[in-house]
Amino acid sequence: MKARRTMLVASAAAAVLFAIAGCSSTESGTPSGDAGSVEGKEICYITLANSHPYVTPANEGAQAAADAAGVKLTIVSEEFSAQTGAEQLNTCVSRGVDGILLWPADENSYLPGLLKAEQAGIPVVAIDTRAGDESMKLIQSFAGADKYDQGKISAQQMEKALEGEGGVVIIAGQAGNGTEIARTGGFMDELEATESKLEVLATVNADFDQQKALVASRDLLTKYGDQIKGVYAEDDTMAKGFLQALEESGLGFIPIVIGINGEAGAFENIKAGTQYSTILQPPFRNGELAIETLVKVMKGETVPEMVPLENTVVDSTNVDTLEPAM
Amino acid sequence: MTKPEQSALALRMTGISKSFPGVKALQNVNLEVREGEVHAIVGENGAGKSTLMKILAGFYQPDEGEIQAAGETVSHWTPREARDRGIGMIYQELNLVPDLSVAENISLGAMPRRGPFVDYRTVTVLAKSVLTELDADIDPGTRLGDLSISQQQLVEIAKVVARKPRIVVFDEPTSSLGDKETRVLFDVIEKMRSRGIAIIYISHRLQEVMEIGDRVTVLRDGRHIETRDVAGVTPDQMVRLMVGRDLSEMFPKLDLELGETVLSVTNISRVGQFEDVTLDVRANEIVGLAGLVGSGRTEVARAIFGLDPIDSGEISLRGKVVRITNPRKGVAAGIALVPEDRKGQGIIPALSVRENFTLAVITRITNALLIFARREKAIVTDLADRLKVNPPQIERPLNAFSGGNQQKVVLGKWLLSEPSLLILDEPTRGVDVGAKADIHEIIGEFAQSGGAVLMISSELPELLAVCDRIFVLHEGNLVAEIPRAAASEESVMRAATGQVSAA
Amino acid sequence: MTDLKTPAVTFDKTRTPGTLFSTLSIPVAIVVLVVIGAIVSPSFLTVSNLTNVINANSTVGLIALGMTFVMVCGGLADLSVPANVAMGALVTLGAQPVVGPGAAALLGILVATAGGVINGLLVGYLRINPIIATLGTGSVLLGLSQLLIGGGIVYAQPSDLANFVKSSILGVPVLIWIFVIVALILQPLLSRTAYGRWNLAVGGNYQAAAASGVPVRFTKASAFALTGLLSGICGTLLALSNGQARPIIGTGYEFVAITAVVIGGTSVFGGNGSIFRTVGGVIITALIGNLIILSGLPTQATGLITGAIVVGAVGIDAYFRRKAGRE
Amino acid sequence: MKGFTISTAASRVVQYRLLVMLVAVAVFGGLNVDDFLTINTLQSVIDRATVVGFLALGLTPVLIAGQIDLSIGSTMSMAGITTIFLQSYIGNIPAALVGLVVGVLIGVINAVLVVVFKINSLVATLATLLVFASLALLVTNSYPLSSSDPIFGIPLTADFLAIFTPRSAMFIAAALIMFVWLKATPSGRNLYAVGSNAPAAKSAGINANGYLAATFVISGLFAGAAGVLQSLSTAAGSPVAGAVMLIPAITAVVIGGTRLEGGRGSSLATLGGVLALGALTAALEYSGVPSYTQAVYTGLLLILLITLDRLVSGDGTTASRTHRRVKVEPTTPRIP
Repeated sequence: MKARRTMLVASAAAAVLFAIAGCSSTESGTPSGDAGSVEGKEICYITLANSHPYVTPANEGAQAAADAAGVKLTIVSEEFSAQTGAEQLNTCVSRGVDGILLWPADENSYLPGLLKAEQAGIPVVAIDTRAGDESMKLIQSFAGADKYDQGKISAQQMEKALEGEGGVVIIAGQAGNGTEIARTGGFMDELEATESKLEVLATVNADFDQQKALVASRDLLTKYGDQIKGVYAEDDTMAKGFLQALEESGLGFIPIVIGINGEAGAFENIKAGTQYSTILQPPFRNGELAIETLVKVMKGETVPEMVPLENTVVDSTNVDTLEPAM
Repeated sequence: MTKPEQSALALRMTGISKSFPGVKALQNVNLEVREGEVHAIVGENGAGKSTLMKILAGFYQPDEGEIQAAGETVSHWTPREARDRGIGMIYQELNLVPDLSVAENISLGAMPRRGPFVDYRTVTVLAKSVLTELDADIDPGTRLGDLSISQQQLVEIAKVVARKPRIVVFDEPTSSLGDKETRVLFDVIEKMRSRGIAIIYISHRLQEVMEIGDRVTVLRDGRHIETRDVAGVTPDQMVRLMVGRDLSEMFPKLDLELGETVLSVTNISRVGQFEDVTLDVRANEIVGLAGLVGSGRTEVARAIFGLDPIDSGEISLRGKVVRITNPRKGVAAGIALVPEDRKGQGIIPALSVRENFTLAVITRITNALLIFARREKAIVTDLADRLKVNPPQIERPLNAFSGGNQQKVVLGKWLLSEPSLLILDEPTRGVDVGAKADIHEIIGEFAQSGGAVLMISSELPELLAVCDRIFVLHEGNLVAEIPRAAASEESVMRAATGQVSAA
Repeated sequence: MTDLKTPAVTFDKTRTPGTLFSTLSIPVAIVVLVVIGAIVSPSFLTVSNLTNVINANSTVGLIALGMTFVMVCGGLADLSVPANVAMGALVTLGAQPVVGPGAAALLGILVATAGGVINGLLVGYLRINPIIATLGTGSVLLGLSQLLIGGGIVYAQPSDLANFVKSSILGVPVLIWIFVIVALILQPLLSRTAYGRWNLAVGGNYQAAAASGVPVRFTKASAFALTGLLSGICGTLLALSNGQARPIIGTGYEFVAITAVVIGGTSVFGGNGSIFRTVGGVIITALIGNLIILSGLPTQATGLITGAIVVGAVGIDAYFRRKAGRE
Repeated sequence: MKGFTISTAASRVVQYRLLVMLVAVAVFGGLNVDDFLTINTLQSVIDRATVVGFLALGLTPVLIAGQIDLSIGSTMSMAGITTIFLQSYIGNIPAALVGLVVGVLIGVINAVLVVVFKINSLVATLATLLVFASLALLVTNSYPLSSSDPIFGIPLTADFLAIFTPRSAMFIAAALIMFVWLKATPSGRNLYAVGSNAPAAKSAGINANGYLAATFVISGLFAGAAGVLQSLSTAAGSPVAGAVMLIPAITAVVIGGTRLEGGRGSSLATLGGVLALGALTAALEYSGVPSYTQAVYTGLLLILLITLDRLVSGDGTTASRTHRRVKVEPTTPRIP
């Protein structure tokens, strides 16, 4: 009992320690440098993840661009959780950094933090994924290959390859995940907008996981068989899972399989003719582009609302000329 | 001494019967307790004392019979009812919360409050006053789990005393108390009696019953035998009433030629438990280890088997010094221990009779990979037959059997391991009479076939009848070695209570 | 039941509703699900679909088999499974260029087993609560696996081993063969060996098992090591059959495995359990996933249905247990 | 009783673990990160601890009672979705209250499964974890809901009393209230009794089942509060908001010193655990340590603390009838 009480008192003392130290050192915080120079300024980069085939090279690109510009880059990872990211956004604002690069994990969760950043006069640039419309008003620029657009492009590809007819299955990512939402939404909206006659037979969530896609695809093939004219897999890993199931099934028909991400495996499948297309977006460049944009904003330069990263459609016509992203 | 006859009835239990599967625990038992009386209940283990008390506490519902407290008949007797009518129970098993303070334990279930909060001042004052009353030097703020067991026992008593009860049941309260603490307890009981509290006192220690009891009720095999004034009986008469037959009839004893020394223990000690214990057991011999609960007898047994390490001393088996640091080595060395705590350490309740039987020897009936299922079944079937396991269903989970049959299975488990030394810790506690005789027969056969037996029992008649020699422990020290010829209840008891110095 | 010479078979254990439930519930549940499947979809009762059902959980099923031992011996659950799966998969592919596919696979399995051994030491020998211990090791190992590969994907090199894993023997995929073989090894291990008996005894009453000379700490530790080993095999097989691996590869497998074991009727308190019943649980969870897609229900409903089945199965079991206890 | 040995040193470390951690974090952060030791950092650490803090607080009584609740993450998601969904229909405050009610209802379901149907809490709450995670995705069709009034929640994370934000002040207040409840009221003490020795508690007339049920309801309420606060302050109701929260919450409670075996623990210890973990995360994040390396550190810390705890406390000796120590107590003569 007694020991515990001492411990609590001591913990409180430690908290006071923070506070006192804080008072003495606040003066040193955030002197604003000369306009036009960003040397030594600090950027907080809220990235989607630390360990991910697309995100990791993007992080490396961001770091490289930051080093080149002479700014200090602190990378914090929200680990695919918008809630964690929203907290980190608040933290970055309260730390008074000079610029924030944000990788939105969903459309909606960042709005309050963005409002705070605006009040604090900290510019925010989004990378890779758009936030919702309300949020985008508070974001200076967006650098990336829009995932929503990738959904749209995939729908257009499907439309083209199937000549506007036939059954399609969607193998979606993790339910509720931002990428899943954007890629599904873009695809569906495009079908609707173009009044497409493509029929979506089923949508299954396979969590961006090859094994889960494999298992789900087997069941889809059992249920629909060659009714499946097209497959929209929200990343190449899951496309691979479908192709595996198709091969196992021995059904022998060749549907249009569309993936996203430009993985090495997808390149091979496109060369082999089993996959129709993928969308290549160079992650390293994405990171660079985003930091370059943010640096421009911090220097006071005007930047466009969107700095596009080319969504390159890779299919049999150009697969030999391109390098896979991962 | 007050004259109980003049005081009013505090409790009347009439015609109480209670059956459990396979056992008639109580049959038509009557009990009357007056205010200001210490009413002792004696009987052998399994006589029905604890069942009767559990009914009184409201944990069991009687199949038949009526309970009347302070003149009122209560139809549905629940734990809450029992408490509200001022019945306090002090069990052998501690019923305390280790993670709360002493004071909180004393007030548990009825904490005084001030507004929404615990009134800690009152809690502490209450605890202090009760502890002072009990002459117990315990800080009420201490975490209960940090106290020694005997201190905890005092807290247990304090908890009941604090409720200002009208009837208090003491169930073997002195089993873990030292002499001084026992004296203190008797003073407390004396004070309670003078305040008109009715006290039910259950003990195996007939001397204690003689000392503080006013009247005594004897139970045997679930029946009420007799209630008498203590002043009018001798311990011998009590024993006769409890046992109800000649001892020799109960425990047949074969005289056997003793063999070589199987176990020889020299000066073993374990800090805080026992000191410099030296004893030996020979083949064909049954050696008793007597002592009050808490005298260290169980601890000595555990140490020999390897459950607890010894700090110093030497153990040899058949002349060879062995170091047994865990039960596996104990088993390998040919030792078997039937533990006192059958439920906790003896049986695996969910497993079948077969699986329990072969647990200790399972590696001996396997080939490189698999258990010989047929051989296992044959062995087990044979053993179940020999030990008269009832019902004879070896695939039935053990928790579906009566205590006596469970004990037979534990015993059988160890017989299968073909030990040279069989240690038995309270082998017949909580076992009905029939099974008890079976168990004695099994032990006898084992000794006859050349085994050495070291047996612990709280029932002196049992030890006296079965054993060739009896070692007696008192507070962790070996105080006597008594050969069969010289052993009597009195001689053993005197040693166990520390009235003789080391032999 | 028993062939004792003494007659008086008064009480037949298979006749109480409780034992009846625990014996029949799984076959009945499987039959019910199959009937539903046959009604819902004409393609359900085809050889290829039924193969798919078994194949769907054949890799995660391996872990459920190991988890059965963990639960039987009273070790609650192993939450470090995803980390050990990831370790197995990443090492298997990552080491391929250096030591060749076969040795790399063994290395992967070995590393995962080492993870299991650490769990075993913490739980069995230091007697730390398994939930916390495996939560901690899981966090460390998964972090390490990500640290090792930085980010991204590890790709497999084409190898005979990978081709073999992906192939079929007698029309049955190799992965199913492996699951079946492992189950056929572990079933007698649990029910017919001294080691299996130890597990049941340790889970049934730790103290009594210790006092009977059962190597309690080893038994408990080895159950976790076994689960590590099987997680490693699972990771290795996934990596080889998928041709690539990422640290997220085993995400959620711990819950799938626990669910399958629990549906199979093994008590979380330990002391009973059977590999065959776990296999039943694995099949039931696979059937649920299969039926959801075949019937066109959203995949998100899986948790809802699985959770309901868990509550139903365990709740009824607990009810019968209490009833039996009251007798 | 003991001289100075490694075990006493270890027991000091265990006793003062939170202090040791906070000081270590302060030193580490101060050396590695510019402007780490500031009021701002303190404020944001406490603020960020709020959501996981509410979950951990709710879990504390459950663990004291010797049970576990795995469903808190799913409960949090459900409450958040409900709040955001209802905002435009019934207004902000009523919607938040309904969010709390959803949390309580899920707590009641857990309580019924555990207390009435006697399902082991690990299994029962695993099932409700699956069910409500699934339900959250189904009712939202996996899309996070947008708040109809995104401005409403912003003040929750504004400055408040120098080192707090309104929501973190709520969290601290909740921890203090729970502390008072657990330590100073009869029902709080009874809860410890139930977790420490249920038969003894029952024989003292305490309704053990009632207490068990209550802990699940409390845990549901707190998970609901976490969901409501999270959804309001992010102006979004995500069906997966709680999915990643369970493990940090359990870790924080355990680091604080509450045991899974029941009978011990305190909400202030949980508060300390949450803050220590939050401070550690902040320091590591600010110094650019990748998340997976953070996971390695957190995992090692957890194992280290629990191992020390185990080694120091031994086998948790409780009164066992079979293995009594014969200990002759020093008898102090009493002055009459």
